[in-house]
Amino acid sequence: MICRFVFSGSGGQGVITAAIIMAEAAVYHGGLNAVQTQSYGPEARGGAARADVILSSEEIQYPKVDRPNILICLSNLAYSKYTWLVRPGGVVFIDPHIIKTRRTADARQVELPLYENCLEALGTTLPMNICLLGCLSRLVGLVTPEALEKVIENRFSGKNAEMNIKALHLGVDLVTRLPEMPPIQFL
Amino acid sequence: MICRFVFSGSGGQGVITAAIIMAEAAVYHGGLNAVQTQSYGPEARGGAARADVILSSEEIQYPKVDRPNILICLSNLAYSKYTWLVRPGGVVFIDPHIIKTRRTADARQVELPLYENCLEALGTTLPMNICLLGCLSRLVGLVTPEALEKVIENRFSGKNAEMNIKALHLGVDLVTRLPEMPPIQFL
Amino acid sequence: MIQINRYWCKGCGICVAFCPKNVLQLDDEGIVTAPREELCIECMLCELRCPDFAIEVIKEEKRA
Amino acid sequence: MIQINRYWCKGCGICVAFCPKNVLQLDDEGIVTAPREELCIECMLCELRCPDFAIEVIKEEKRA
Amino acid sequence: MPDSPIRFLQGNEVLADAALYAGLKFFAGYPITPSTETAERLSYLLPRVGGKFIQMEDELSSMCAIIGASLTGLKAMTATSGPGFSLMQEAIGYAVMAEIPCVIADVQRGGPSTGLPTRVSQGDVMQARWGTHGDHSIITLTASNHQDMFTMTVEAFNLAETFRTPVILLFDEVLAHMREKVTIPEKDEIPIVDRLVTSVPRGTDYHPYFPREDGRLPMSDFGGSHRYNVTGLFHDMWGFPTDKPDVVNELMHHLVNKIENRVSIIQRYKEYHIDDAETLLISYGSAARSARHIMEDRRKVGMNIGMLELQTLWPFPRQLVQEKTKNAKYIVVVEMNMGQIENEVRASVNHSDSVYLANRVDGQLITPTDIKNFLRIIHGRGI
Amino acid sequence: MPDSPIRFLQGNEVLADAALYAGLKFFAGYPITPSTETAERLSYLLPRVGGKFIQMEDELSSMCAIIGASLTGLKAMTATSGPGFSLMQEAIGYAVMAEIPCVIADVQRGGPSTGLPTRVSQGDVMQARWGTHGDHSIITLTASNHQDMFTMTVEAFNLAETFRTPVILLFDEVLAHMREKVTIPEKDEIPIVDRLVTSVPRGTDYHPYFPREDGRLPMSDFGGSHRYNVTGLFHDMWGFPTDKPDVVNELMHHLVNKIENRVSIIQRYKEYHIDDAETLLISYGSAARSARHIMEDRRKVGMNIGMLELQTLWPFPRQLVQEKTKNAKYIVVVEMNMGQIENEVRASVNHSDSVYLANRVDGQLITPTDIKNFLRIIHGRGI
Amino acid sequence: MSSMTQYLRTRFMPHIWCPGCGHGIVLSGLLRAIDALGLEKNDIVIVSGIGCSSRLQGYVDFHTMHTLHGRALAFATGVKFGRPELKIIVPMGDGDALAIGGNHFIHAARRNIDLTAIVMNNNIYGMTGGQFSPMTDTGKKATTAPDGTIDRPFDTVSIATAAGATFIARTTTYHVHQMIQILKKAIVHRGFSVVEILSQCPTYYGRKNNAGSAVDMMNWFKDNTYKLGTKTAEEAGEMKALGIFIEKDEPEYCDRYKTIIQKVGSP
Amino acid sequence: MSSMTQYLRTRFMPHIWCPGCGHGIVLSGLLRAIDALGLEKNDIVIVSGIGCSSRLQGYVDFHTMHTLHGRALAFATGVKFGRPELKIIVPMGDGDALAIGGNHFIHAARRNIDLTAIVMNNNIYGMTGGQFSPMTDTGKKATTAPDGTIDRPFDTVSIATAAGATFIARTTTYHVHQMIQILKKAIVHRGFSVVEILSQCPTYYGRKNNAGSAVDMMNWFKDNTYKLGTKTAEEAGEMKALGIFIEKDEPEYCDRYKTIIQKVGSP
Ligand SMILES: Cc1ncc(C[n+]2csc(CCOP(=O)(O)OP(=O)(O)O)c2C)c(N)n1
Ligand SMILES: Cc1ncc(C[n+]2csc(CCOP(=O)(O)OP(=O)(O)O)c2C)c(N)n1
Ligand code: SF4
Ligand code: SF4
Ligand code: SF4
Ligand code: SF4
Ligand code: SF4
Ligand code: SF4
Ligand SMILES: [Mg+2]
Ligand SMILES: [Mg+2]
Repeated sequence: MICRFVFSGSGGQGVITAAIIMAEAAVYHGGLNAVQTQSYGPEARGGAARADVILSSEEIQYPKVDRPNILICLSNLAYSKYTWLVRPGGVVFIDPHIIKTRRTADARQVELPLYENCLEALGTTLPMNICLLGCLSRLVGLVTPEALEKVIENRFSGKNAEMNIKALHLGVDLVTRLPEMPPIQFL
Repeated sequence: MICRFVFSGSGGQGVITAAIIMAEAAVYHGGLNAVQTQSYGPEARGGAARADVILSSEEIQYPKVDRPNILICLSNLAYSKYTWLVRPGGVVFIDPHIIKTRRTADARQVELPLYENCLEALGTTLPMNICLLGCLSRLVGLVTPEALEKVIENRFSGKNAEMNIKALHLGVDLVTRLPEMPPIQFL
Repeated sequence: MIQINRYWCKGCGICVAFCPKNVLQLDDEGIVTAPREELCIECMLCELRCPDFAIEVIKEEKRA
Repeated sequence: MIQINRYWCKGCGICVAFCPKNVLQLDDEGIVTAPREELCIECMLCELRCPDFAIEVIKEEKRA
Repeated sequence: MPDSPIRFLQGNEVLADAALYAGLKFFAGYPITPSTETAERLSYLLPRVGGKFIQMEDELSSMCAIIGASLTGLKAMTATSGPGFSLMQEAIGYAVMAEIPCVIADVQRGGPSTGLPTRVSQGDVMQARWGTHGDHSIITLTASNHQDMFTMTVEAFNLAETFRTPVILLFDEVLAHMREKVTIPEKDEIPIVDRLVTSVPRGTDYHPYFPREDGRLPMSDFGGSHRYNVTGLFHDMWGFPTDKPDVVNELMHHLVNKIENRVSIIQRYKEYHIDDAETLLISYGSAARSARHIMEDRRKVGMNIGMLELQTLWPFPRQLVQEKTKNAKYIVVVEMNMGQIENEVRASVNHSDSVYLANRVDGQLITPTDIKNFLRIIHGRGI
Repeated sequence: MPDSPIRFLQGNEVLADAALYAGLKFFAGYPITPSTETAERLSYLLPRVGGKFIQMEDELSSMCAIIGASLTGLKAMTATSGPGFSLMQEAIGYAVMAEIPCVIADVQRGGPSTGLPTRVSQGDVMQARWGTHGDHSIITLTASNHQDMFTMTVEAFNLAETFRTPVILLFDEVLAHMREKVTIPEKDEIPIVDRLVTSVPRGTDYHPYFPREDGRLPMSDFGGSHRYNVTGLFHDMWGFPTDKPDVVNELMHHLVNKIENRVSIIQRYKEYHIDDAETLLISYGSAARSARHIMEDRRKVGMNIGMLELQTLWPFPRQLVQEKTKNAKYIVVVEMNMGQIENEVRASVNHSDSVYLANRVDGQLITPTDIKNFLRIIHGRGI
Repeated sequence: MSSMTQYLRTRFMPHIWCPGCGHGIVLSGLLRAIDALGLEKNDIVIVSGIGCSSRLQGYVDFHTMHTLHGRALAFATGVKFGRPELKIIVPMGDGDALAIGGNHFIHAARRNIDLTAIVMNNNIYGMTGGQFSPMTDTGKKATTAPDGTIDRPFDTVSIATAAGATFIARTTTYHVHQMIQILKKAIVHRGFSVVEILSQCPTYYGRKNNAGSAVDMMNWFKDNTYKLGTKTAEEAGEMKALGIFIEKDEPEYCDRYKTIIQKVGSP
Repeated sequence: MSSMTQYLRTRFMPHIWCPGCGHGIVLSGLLRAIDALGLEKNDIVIVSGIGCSSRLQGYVDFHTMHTLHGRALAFATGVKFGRPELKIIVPMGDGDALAIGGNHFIHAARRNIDLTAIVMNNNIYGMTGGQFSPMTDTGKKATTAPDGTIDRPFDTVSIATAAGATFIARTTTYHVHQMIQILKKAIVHRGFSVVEILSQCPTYYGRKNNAGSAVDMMNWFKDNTYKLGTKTAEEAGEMKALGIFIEKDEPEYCDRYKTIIQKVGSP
């Protein structure tokens, strides 16, 4: 099993943190191998943010994700830049509140109303990234909500931890309210 | 024709200057090739001074003098350090006023009373080095007193030039007062 | 007249905070706007302090 | 008592010049000597200013 | 996850943790992308384990400071990238000459000059060997994954102590920035070579530069019983300057031979399917990940392909490479520079016509597909 | 002797005079043995011919200053020795990347480190090639006598201008300190390559990094009509930073190929009795004097011995060496290091078993007798 | 958009700096000073090192040179000495100027060579992600000082004074009018001029030290500075003085060399 | 011969310095200061750079390290920070300390790390044969300033003060008693101490500038200096003040780090 993720958005949305937390959950509590990379350099300042994660039951050699199975876009810029990368059979996750342009990518597109839900349930959109992880744990599998919870507890403390755990479960629940989707292929 | 000189003494005696002047005279006014080298490094500070000169009618390749035809020693230290270097058939020139130890080198030894003569005729021993060149121009040949004079005039000015020219001729004359010596072999 | 370059503005809020007449404001998208332009006294502070050359005060005189 | 290390002395003349009692002198070979040792007041200046550790003043008391 | 030895870390963090495992007690450095995270992690960890962290005013002084600290008996390291590595060269030569154990990590980015600060490259391989003036020899290790990074970092400290010499760890931006799993070895799982301290008792003449029978030179800490001299000049066995030709000659040969004569015990490498490999990939560092990826991929379709991964780059294991390439028809060096190791491979093999370079120098990690395309061309099958 | 073109000078002085002949207008440096006399002479001469001399605070800044001055249109040089050369490496890489013509003279002394400041060595050959980080290419010239020093110095300036690149002059302590005759060429006797200035008129877009058809890149002085950008980052043809892989790739290849593809026009050498040489000496710098001495000596006794003297060390003239060594049974590289050029020769010849090293690394000039003894051994006749 | 765009290479805008970064305000102030002086674009050379601050050079339509970290003044010395009639302006970060570049800084000052050094002091290494600099106050946090720095900071004005700079001033990104006035004088001054501009790095310094937003940091500049000469040392306490500390006429380096050439040169 | 021989590696004597070189007097004074303090030989480390002055290190029977030109303080920082209980003394030439080594000098001062820096200032590069240094007065001659330097000199005391040294003094080879007293205090001082000692180089500086013999140069020191505080600036004119300029108690660098370790370390 091998699954390649690209988390993309703009600086400050925490997409890189989300990627790392997912990878840590897979490694520490899922018995998987994981490699995480991210873009550095001028474009990483201010503007766009991108983190790649590969999860696999085998050893991972080539560490970059050229063609993701799963693409998450949390900004319009990221959306227009990366959608064409997705592998056949893969999925693009977007937040309908954020992404205005809806180009038809050569991939299935799933809308996750993270912004709305977080604002409503938690009064802040800050933990959208963690809420996203909750959704993914259900939709993609590979890492369980319990594994994510442990990593989050280890990483944050106090109020922050609390809020993020709430956001996580918000994400897990949110999925139940989405239209059912066919399984994602990854190889 | 090739003749290898080592000028040695202690710092401040001007042995290096003498070597350079002789070489310049040979190059500028004698149609010869010349290479001059000298010792650098810790031992060149304060203590001993050594300059090597090769004069030749051919191109000179290896520039160092391992075994001189002509060795000039103006200090006891130099004398004890270098006399054994002289080639068979070569000559060691010393100033009897300075050199106390008279080891028998495997070479002919010629005494040049530079110190005494300079002090007497010029009231100073400073231009001993130039006086030496006067002697050599007669005893060794290769560079003429006229050639040396031109170089000296170019190098020094005013009183200094005057004094040195006097010293040069003093050296030239001094030779006439020495016991005659068989010719020096150099190859 | 306040001229704003929406493509350059990064929404740092410096101009907003230091405008003596409270002329400016960040919009929904976090970009500066001048909803109270009529209060502007053309002190230039917004333009001078903007790190992004995104706001310019075209003075009466200049326009004239 | 003035003790001199002839092997270390470089004949710079510093001790000679600054001796307040004119005790010292360079010899023929340019090495320091103390021909007027009896005038020495053991002020130590020669020893302290010698760059070469070539001159030492052994004080009365020390010798005693 | 403190109870488990498993970590998910950035390469730069692995470097830090491995150095501590190896006994690091002193780090001096100056920030530079893509190596800074090592310093950042050590600024936190070192004081917590009684070690010392200092941020110096530049890379020159960082290198000098670790040499000074090493002389007091502490295992010492610095980490930098190309521009900083260039600045350290004079002082690295000092460590070579004065035989001071220390470790220098150079995380390679695109060069020359400021180049591509956030992009990968393997362009400093030859500089690691020859960056400082004068004849010398040097040990340089690399790795292609975090587990090996850990091991090689510990090895670097061990070799530095064993041979009293600076050792260079040559990593790259991809390795340094990516995160992957690493299992921290248990205490003593990787043997640690400690500072060899002289057994000469106080008051007895100690020779800092007089090798024992086994070639090693026991040290004595500054501030300890033995007072001696350390210099960057050619020196005698007490450490005092000399320019006596015979002493100079002997020291020169000692410095070079202590390393060049021990290639077989310094060389670290991994091999995969060498025996039946008609096509042999030779690679190292992050490029070796792509090489191994495509090797495994091509074997699945029946290609007789193998791989030699170099972990010791200097002294270059010429004999090893010669042996391992004996039967290969195509020897393909996969690296991210203009052929720096290819050149060494070419000089090592019997049939240099069969050596090919599969490289990439545009700041991007060479991909398995790139290599596949190279192979097609090399095998005469077009692109 | 102002009326005659004959001079009797120290090598360092020849370097100064030749640089002025070549059009030097700016020198920045920091004193170091055995190169200081060049700076000393230029501090006197430059203001007398309207040029500029500046003594900087160190070698790093000296190298930076000549790059800055070169951008204003002045031919610029610095001179140093090993330790200073190590310190200049970062900025040399900058000159490579930004394609700034300039000349760096490294007068080699014993290394590594402070080594033997007043003794001869040829230990910086590989450093000249690889001292700075990142892939690059570089031109390095040397000479064995003062007349050739003069010529090679002028050539260095010419090549620097032609290829918009730093050029290294690698001399050594023996050459630099000894005095011998040199005949100053008449004006125009050695052609001078002047700065190629862009013909693009003011107001038109000028591309500082867009090569002409002949491969040369015309420049525009800072302060002149064209405003552009200079950087040590990878950049586009306007000089602005980019990390676009294709642009990076192209620049990387341009920097390397502008030199490596022109070996045959950059190579300078001398040959003696190659045709019938069973034993061929390959040498350079002051070692070549002893080599030539013994070659002439041995020919007198009937030995079939010849010599190839290299004056261009980098790019290494592999093809030339291969051709010239075709018929030799014994290829003996005479140099004063542990085999830095020998290694290149070995990689260049068809039969690397016939390559021998005749060297000396003790700070003393290798003597004709040393070489004679090496030859006896190589020829199987003992010592 | 602003009238300063005539001096900008607008194709690279918006610039790379983070939202609220003080370096943009310095850039703006510098262009306004140049504009006010009516200098020719072709007579100006900007020489920078490496750092966020040093990226200034890329955005301005003068002769521009982006050099090595810490070495800008050494390159600039070559440019100036090579062509003394040009105006050379050297924007530098605090690390660039006073960590790795400290030696060139004091030596350029010692020579009194006519360069205008602008120290964009944000008390941090911005470009590399928030390590402490020689201008970070003792006790402040940074990625390499998780427990607070133990280092003491330099005072740019004192160092420049001791080293011999002949024009020395300090201002902040809050005090934009003063900044422009000072930069004008500094550029015109014949000799080595140092202008320290306190600049905010909200991204790293601000975050690490809970200094709030760019606006908060600028307010801090307002509240913790005073006009030179208006307070006694005692009153000032930890506050920093702003204004021109030194402005004096001494022979400039290139001018001195010109007199040598005039004395000995054969034209 | 002298009682100081107990501290000398006598097998290397007589030393390499020229007759009358002031550096020998500094060596003598240093050993007397150490002797007077009754320090253990094994507790002393001498770290030097490269230069005539830096050769001091080879003659003394302590832990000794002869490093790179200009970098002595950086090496010394490693030694001290590695083993704070040792006394580290760093003899440096004026070029070593303030030309190539200027940056390490100001940063060591900024940190207030407990090193004793002795600047043996002979206003020239002695070792390389008489080029001007950053301490050579404007107009003086040197082999690289045949027409007189156009450079202005640093003032060691001002630079050290601005950079933050907590003990700063100046003396000369003429004033041997003062030298010993100052060195004693400097060595004992906890923090970065700078002792500038004006030293004569008769061989190069003296000859190039017709300054006469070593004795003449020492007399010049006598006649052109005054005791700090005994003259007004006006009276002093070109004369240099001697004595202790700064002596203050501030937290030392290794001590500060120790408090960090104590706070966070798990022993
Ligand atoms: C030789 C070298 N060392 C280190 C670096 C990495 N580096 C780039 S910028 C920088 C410091 C930036 O800080 P500062 O100068 O204060 O500028 P800022 O980014 O804060 O404006 C460093 C350490 C480098 N490019 N070159
Ligand atoms: C990197 C480097 N640059 C230059 C030199 C050459 N060098 C040796 S000592 C010295 C200067 C000596 O002057 P100073 O520091 O004043 O000491 P002094 O000899 O006058 O006591 C120089 C330039 C060197 N050894 N290393
Ligand atoms: S100061 Fe400039 S960038 Fe900031 S909000 Fe105002 S206009 Fe936008
Ligand atoms: S010019 Fe002054 S008043 Fe007008 S918007 Fe700008 S800051 Fe406000
Ligand atoms: S101790 Fe004083 S008086 Fe006696 S010889 Fe020495 S300097 Fe003269
Ligand atoms: S001061 Fe010392 S070296 Fe000089 S003359 Fe006196 S004893 Fe001799
Ligand atoms: S990191 Fe700091 S200094 Fe750099 S651009 Fe961002 S705010 Fe400005
Ligand atoms: S050259 Fe000068 S500094 Fe060096 S030993 Fe001689 S007198 Fe002393
Ligand atoms: Mg900064
Ligand atoms: Mg000096």
